[in-house]
Amino acid sequence: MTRSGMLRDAVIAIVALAVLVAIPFVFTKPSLRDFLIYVMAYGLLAMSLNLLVGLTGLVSFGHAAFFVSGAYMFGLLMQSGNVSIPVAMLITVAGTAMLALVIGAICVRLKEIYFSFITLAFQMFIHSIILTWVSLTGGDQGLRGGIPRPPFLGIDLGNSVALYIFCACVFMICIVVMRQIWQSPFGYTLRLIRDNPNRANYLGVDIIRMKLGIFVIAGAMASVAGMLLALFVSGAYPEFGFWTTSGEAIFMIMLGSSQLFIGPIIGAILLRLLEHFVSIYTEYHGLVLGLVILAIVLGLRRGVADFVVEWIERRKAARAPATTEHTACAKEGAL
Amino acid sequence: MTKTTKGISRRRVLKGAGAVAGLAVFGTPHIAGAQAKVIKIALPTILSGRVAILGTSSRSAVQLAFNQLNDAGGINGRKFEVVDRDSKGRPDEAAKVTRDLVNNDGCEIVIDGEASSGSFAVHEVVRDLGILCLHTCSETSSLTADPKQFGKNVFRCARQGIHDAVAGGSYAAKIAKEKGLKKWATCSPDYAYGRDNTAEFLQYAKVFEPSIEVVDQLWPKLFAPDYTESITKLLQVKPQAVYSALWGGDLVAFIEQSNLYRLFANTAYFSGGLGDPPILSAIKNLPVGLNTAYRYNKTFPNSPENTAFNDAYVKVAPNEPTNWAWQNYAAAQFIIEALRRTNASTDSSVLAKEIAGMTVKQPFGGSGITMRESDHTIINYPVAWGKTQSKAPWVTDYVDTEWSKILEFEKQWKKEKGYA
Amino acid sequence: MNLEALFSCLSSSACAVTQVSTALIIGMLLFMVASGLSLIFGVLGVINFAHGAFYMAGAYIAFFTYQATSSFLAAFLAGAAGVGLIGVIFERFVISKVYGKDILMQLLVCYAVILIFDDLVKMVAGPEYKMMGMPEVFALPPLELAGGFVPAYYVFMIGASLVIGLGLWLAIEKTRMGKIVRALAINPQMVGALGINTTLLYAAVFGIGSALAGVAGALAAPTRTLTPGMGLSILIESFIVTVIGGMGSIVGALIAALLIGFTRAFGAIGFPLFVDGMMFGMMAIVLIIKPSGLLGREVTR
Amino acid sequence: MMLSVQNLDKRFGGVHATRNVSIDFPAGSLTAIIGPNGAGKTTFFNLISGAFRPNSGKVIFDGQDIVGKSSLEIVRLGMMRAFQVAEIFPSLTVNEALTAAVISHQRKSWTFMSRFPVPEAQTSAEEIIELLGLEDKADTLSRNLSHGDQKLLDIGLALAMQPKVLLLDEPTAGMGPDERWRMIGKVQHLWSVKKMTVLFIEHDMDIVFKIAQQIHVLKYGAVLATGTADEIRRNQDVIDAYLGTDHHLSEAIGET
Repeated sequence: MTRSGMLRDAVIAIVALAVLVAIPFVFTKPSLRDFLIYVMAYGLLAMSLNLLVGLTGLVSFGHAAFFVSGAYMFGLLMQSGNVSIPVAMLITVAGTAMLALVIGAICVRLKEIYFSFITLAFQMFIHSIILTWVSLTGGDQGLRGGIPRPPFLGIDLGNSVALYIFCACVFMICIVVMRQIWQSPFGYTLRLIRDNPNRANYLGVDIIRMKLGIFVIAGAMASVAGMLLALFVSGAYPEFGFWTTSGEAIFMIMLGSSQLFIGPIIGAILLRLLEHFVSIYTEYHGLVLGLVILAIVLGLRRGVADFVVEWIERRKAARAPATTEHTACAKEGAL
Repeated sequence: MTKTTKGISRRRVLKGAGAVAGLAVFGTPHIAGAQAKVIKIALPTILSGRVAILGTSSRSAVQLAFNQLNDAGGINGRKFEVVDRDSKGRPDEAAKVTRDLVNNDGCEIVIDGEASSGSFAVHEVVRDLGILCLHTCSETSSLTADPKQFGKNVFRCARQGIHDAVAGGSYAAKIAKEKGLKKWATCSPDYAYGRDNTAEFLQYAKVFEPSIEVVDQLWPKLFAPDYTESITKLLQVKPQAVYSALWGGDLVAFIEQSNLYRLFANTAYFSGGLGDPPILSAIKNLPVGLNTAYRYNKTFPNSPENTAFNDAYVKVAPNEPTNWAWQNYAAAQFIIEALRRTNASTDSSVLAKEIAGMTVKQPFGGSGITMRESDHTIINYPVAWGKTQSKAPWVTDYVDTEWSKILEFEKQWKKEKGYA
Repeated sequence: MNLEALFSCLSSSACAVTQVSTALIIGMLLFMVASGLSLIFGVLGVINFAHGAFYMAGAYIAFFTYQATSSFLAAFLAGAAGVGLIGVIFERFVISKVYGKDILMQLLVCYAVILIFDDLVKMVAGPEYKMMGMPEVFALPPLELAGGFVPAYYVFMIGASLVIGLGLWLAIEKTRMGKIVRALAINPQMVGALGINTTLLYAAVFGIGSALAGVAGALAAPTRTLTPGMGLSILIESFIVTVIGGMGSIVGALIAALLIGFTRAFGAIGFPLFVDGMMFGMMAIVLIIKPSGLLGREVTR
Repeated sequence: MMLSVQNLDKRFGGVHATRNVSIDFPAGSLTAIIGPNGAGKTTFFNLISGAFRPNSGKVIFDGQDIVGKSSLEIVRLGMMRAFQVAEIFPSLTVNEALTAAVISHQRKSWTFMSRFPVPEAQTSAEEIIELLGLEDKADTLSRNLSHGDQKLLDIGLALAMQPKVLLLDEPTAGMGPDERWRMIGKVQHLWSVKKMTVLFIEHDMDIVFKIAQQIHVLKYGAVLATGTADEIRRNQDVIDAYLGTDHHLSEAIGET
């Protein structure tokens, strides 16, 4: 069963990647590629945050700290001109993981809302460092002059289709990694912590270390998201690490679902589509977006994806009342 | 965690739904480009949040220019449409919105109404796309002065920090000499623009009047609502003159709060940002005799064309023209003139060739504003300092600075910076 | 870092008076905002992320009332009452629907409200800067006190905040209604069982907490620029205050607000570059050592 | 001696919650801790399981003093507990929760590369489910279980850790009379199968007298009496302590 779960996820991932890669050849409009890269970057940020929020029950308000650190580390490494893109990516992931380790070591000792606050405080701290350390970061102007994309292994990311395909591959690799974490014994142990940390402690789970572990992983994943965005906009900006960016990631999770693995991606697509269209038709997009959020929260009281899934299941249940719970659970690995 | 049934079907349904939505959106191409008569101008800018006025005044000016053109019959039978979009002040959003406007909405010319970091983000996009772009709001010198930033089809139609610094320095030095102002302090927002602007102002003030001594420098946060601690600090330090790069709503608050302490009773004040009419009229008790750089004024240059612009603008815009308004209007004039000369060609490099080195006569510059060919930025635009008075038009006694002098020091500055 | 300047300031009465008053000016206004936030959290267990938007609403309501009536008193009362009403409506129709849901739901609806308010303000008042202007009554030269200067309006502002803060404290600690509210914070079922309409009480507490933000907005309107989005920075600062002081504690909010005020006023003299760092630092240290804040009680919701 | 408590003392401010308690628990014993409300029974469990740190005294568990060790370390040494109010994982199924607990016991919580549930853990979890008699409900969400089944699951979670010592805080709390007997029957069965040392707190004297090998009576934090069911029944101190406070005991004594 476990082998087959992995196999099936791998097949799904390959098919999804194939579809993603095929899109620019079927629909050649560059704006669709842009939209998808954007969704992938922010979706990855939301997905990585959901490892904390949905899987472990840690509501971080400061996740964008790692998003911005990924963008800047990567941008600075590439601007230094000494490393190739894959090497810079690996160094950035490792560097951000170290940063997350240091910050996490302090944060994970706090519980509930206090955890949220201290992550927020660290994020604001990092944001203000970026603003003040002008000689390195360019301050509020961001990393200027563009991020070079030297060809590696015959791949030239200066070509926008190549860039898109590269982003899609990196994105899918991260999704597969997170999926594996989500379904691994590690992931289930995190669910114990989410549901009842005290009980988990009395089952021999080292809560602090587990939380720190997932904090570091989530931070590293967020740095990949930051790199994708930096590659796409060819720059890095302090706004990437402002609290509103963390906020957006949270809204993506909430809009989609925190309990379905792909919920945050759905949320990212929804939020981006919504913003895209509303801001075309009115400059008062805040008003519209606000009303839509209120309607969803007060009307559905759960994420849109949660709602759709429940609705489908209710209909299924109505059609086939004989479905036993056991078969339902056998499919558990599916999402 | 809802855990009743979970099947592969769910994933397929959700993924599918998302994909369908996405494709439905982007799959149907907007009819744009060659078939359409309308030429679309993209205007990514900031329309929400604290600096929304930057976007709204930019938009009003660009729309005014192209509406006037359309009313006059367009060019070669072609009409123009301005497509603006809010970046919310986020650089990544600015980049994305710009790409969208070009790739999806079919815009063929970009007027970049982004400030600060947003303009650098747009800069990368337009260099990447090779499309014609005029930056209209960023005053950061390096955007065009740094040769690394050069883009064949990219221009800046906005005032530039270094020009203002030379003009401000020489003006301040003159007053300092006359009145014996030796002890200076600064109070500017703590971010790259505020720091650069202040440093450059002081540098040239000292060049022109070496006896100036800086006794303190205060750096309140950008968008700080309250400046009391900076103001009381200034009261302690007792400088004879204060320079400030504060702008916008921050400046309004700073002046009103300083009034409470009567700060300007004994201290001369030099401001880089006070000259915008919406700021001047927002301040309820505008002290008389504050020194400010020109941002925009309907009486300067005192020409019928400028008055006409002002009158036309206030009819369509929610507020008086700002510095951003004239810059955007001027940018539109460059584009329109280039379109005229090329019979409404939309080939970016053809247009860019025309704009490089072009001079537009009206309505802001005396002998016309020139887009310098070498670094794609404007010169000969109004650079002047004046003094405040208690009623509209708020600032008078503008003192012009010779452009020859500005250019001379700019050349030197470029050498120092390694830009030339 | 310039400790010498700090010491010489402290030893000169003129400087000390001016800077202490600066600390109070910054601190008391912050206290007004933070106390409302803290009250709402203490009783309802809700973190009102929309509090900054309420502050903005208070400032704009005061601004328009002042334009219409030229009376600062009317502007002040309208700001407080108007935002109080907005608070009650918000509580009844929006936030009460997500009581007991996780904090993310609350965050989401508050974010929605911030977006809506910012755009409404932009629609109604325009995107440009607004300034209410100093009312005639306060158009006096600054008061001189032992060589230091304190503007007349700020004396009023500090006094008004103190009176309101004291009134709030007395109401909570010394009245029957205050007792009920405190009981409500600890055991709502019990209060409900006593035949008290808890729904009404929740709305009232939320309204009062919001009104405090409105008061702060109205008090700030004569000296601060009004723009859409102006609530953001004060929201962040008042969060720092409530976290340091302890969520739910009014006295804690006062102490923390003054702490921030003094840090900023004297930091400007002694260590201007580290003021922000100090504020975050204090918050981080408090969170690490005593997560519930200086005077907060552990909350498990 | 599996567990030996020596001169254990704990104060909370002015309250002397545990007073110089010394009790030995032989390996494989089944011992009841009883006492009136507020006697300090749960505090006693909290002290030996590392939730609270005693002011003085020793807790010798399997040959080593565990005072000062964290609750996590103590758990890993093999002392497990179940709680008065069932502490479970609401959003996991019975099977998932038990499997995850087994994985924790096998120290495989940090496994990333394999998929949950790993077969070895799954097997152990299924054994426990069978032992508890929860086969029908293996795939039910924990939060949808009946009260009694939740308490059973709580104990099952502890069993997943292969405990040497198991502390049960009122396993029958909140149950009806029939259910109580079913529950305690299961506890006794588990004890005999698993050969653990079991300590349990219980209010129902009938149950205590029926199954406990040894009974320790706490009152005001101190040991009032120790002995077998018969000895306790006859102990005048115990009768005095319970008279007026708990008629059930006197009834229970009277009945026999």
